[in-house]
Amino acid sequence: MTPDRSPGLPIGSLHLALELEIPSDVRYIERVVEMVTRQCEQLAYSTRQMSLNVPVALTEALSNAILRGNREHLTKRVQVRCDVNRERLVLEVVDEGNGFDLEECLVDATSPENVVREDGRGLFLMAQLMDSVERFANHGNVVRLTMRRHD
Amino acid sequence: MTPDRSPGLPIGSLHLALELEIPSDVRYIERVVEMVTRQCEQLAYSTRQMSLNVPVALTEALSNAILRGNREHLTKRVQVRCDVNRERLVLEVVDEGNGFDLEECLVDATSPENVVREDGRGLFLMAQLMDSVERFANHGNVVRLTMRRHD
Amino acid sequence: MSFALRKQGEIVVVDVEGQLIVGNRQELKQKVLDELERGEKKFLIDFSQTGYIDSSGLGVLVSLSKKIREQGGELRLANLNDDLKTLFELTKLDTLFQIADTRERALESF
Amino acid sequence: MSFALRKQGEIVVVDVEGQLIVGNRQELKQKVLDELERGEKKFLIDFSQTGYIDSSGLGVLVSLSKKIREQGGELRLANLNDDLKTLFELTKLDTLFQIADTRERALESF
Ligand SMILES: Nc1ncnc2c1ncn2[C@@H]1O[C@H](COP(=O)(O)OP(=O)(O)O)[C@@H](O)[C@H]1O
Ligand SMILES: Nc1ncnc2c1ncn2[C@@H]1O[C@H](COP(=O)(O)OP(=O)(O)O)[C@@H](O)[C@H]1O
Repeated sequence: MTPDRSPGLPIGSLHLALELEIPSDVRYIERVVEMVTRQCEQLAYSTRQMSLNVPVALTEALSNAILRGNREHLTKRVQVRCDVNRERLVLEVVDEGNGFDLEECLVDATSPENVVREDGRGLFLMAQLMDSVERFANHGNVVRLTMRRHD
Repeated sequence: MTPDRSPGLPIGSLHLALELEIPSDVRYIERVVEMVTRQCEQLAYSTRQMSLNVPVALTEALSNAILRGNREHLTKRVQVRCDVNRERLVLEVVDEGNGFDLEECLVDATSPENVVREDGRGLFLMAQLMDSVERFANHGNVVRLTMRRHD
Repeated sequence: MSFALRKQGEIVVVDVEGQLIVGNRQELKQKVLDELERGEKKFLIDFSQTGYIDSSGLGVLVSLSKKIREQGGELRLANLNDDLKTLFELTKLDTLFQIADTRERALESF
Repeated sequence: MSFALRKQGEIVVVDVEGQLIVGNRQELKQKVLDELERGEKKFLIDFSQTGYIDSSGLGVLVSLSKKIREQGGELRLANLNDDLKTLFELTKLDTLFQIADTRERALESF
């Protein structure tokens, strides 16, 4: 396959979107992460973003939705939306719970009292690994993660 | 990876969308086809649909858009949209040309006088390989191909 | 995608690797026509390594078959997988070409 | 993803293959606690074959390190790739754990 015969796609204009609904079972998380990173690979996001930022932040959002939002009620569903272009990735995770106060729940996991705790690092990691974390209600409790593409 | 630990995704609810713009150059076709079939693979469409129906019909639509619609003017672009779920795949190929009369241009390529011709099989193949072929104007000349999923 | 030509006895065997589509069909056409001009008469195109073929790829095969016949030559096709067979059937091109299941059968059929 | 445990001298070496996340961290925890109960004291967790770790995976490591220390034992981590190093740095867990670059160094450090 010589390069002049099949040039790389002009992915500057590429836009991918994904929607998926899963039962409230943490065993689905890994597969969802695989599918989302596969989408981002098409847009040549950096290896670091594909192997650290996206998997970890998305895993946190999904496990909070399943465990905190839906409390593992198997009849409750978690919706996942991914919208990615060459500039940025937007992930939305929607659960059927009552929501939460993001400001309040987001703690500094590196403080001396928190660093020895077993839990409480989920929102902190999302905030560290993404460019923005938002929470709002819209047909459910939505956590929106946005990440700009790094070269 | 034991199945009970990471169950397959419930792709019944999966919905993927793709948008892309390419210059009017036939060398991009193969890569576009690869990207679109990769999307459909996520939804476990049949091998036959992934290796025959989609690649051939999409290649026809793209080459018509590039050669007939845009007449290979490199400043003119071809837009590709793919929208796929577990039930059906919808492909839209948009060129900047003046459009054409689908009824008129679609000929029976198997008639004795046509079977020996070198050209004129593009629309015929699209019609044979897809469940529907539509043409309409909407910010350009749109050819829309729809294919239902076969098991 | 690429086209590998080699002589087997007095037969020119062409392997189509990858797709045969609008973007590369001209290359296949030119390679075969060059051999025809050089005086070759027997051609076998083997599709065992081919992905998909579009209408312009089919068109090139029709065109080559005519040109080869005009020079008193012969063209055989071999190793169409199920998808490609379907494509030839849909277009009734299976009635136009001599198609063998295997390369060996095709070589013997000249 | 799976956890392979084996004894190397008097050290229990655990290989974390794949992800260490909410869906499987309990399995790692149980396997290590079983060994601890059996009287093992020295533990090395090797991440050379690990993908990503989430906050609950990190939580299990914190929990295990406490439990091992309570029994007078020691825990070492080894072979964090760059992504995992970053994860430990972001959470300052690199200050909580004894982390070696290689399995050999970790084994020597007990
Ligand atoms: N989707 C959610 N629904 C309800 N509460 C949530 C959700 N996500 C996070 N929270 C709240 O925020 C807190 C902190 O979350 P996090 O930082 O992920 O740590 P952890 O889940 O380990 O407690 C949770 O304990 C919970 O109270
Ligand atoms: N995107 C398009 N824009 C303008 N005309 C088109 C387009 N697609 C198809 N056509 C018209 O339909 C005709 C038949 O197309 P097709 O069946 O693909 O065969 P071929 O392209 O080999 O002529 C073309 O010759 C052209 O006149």
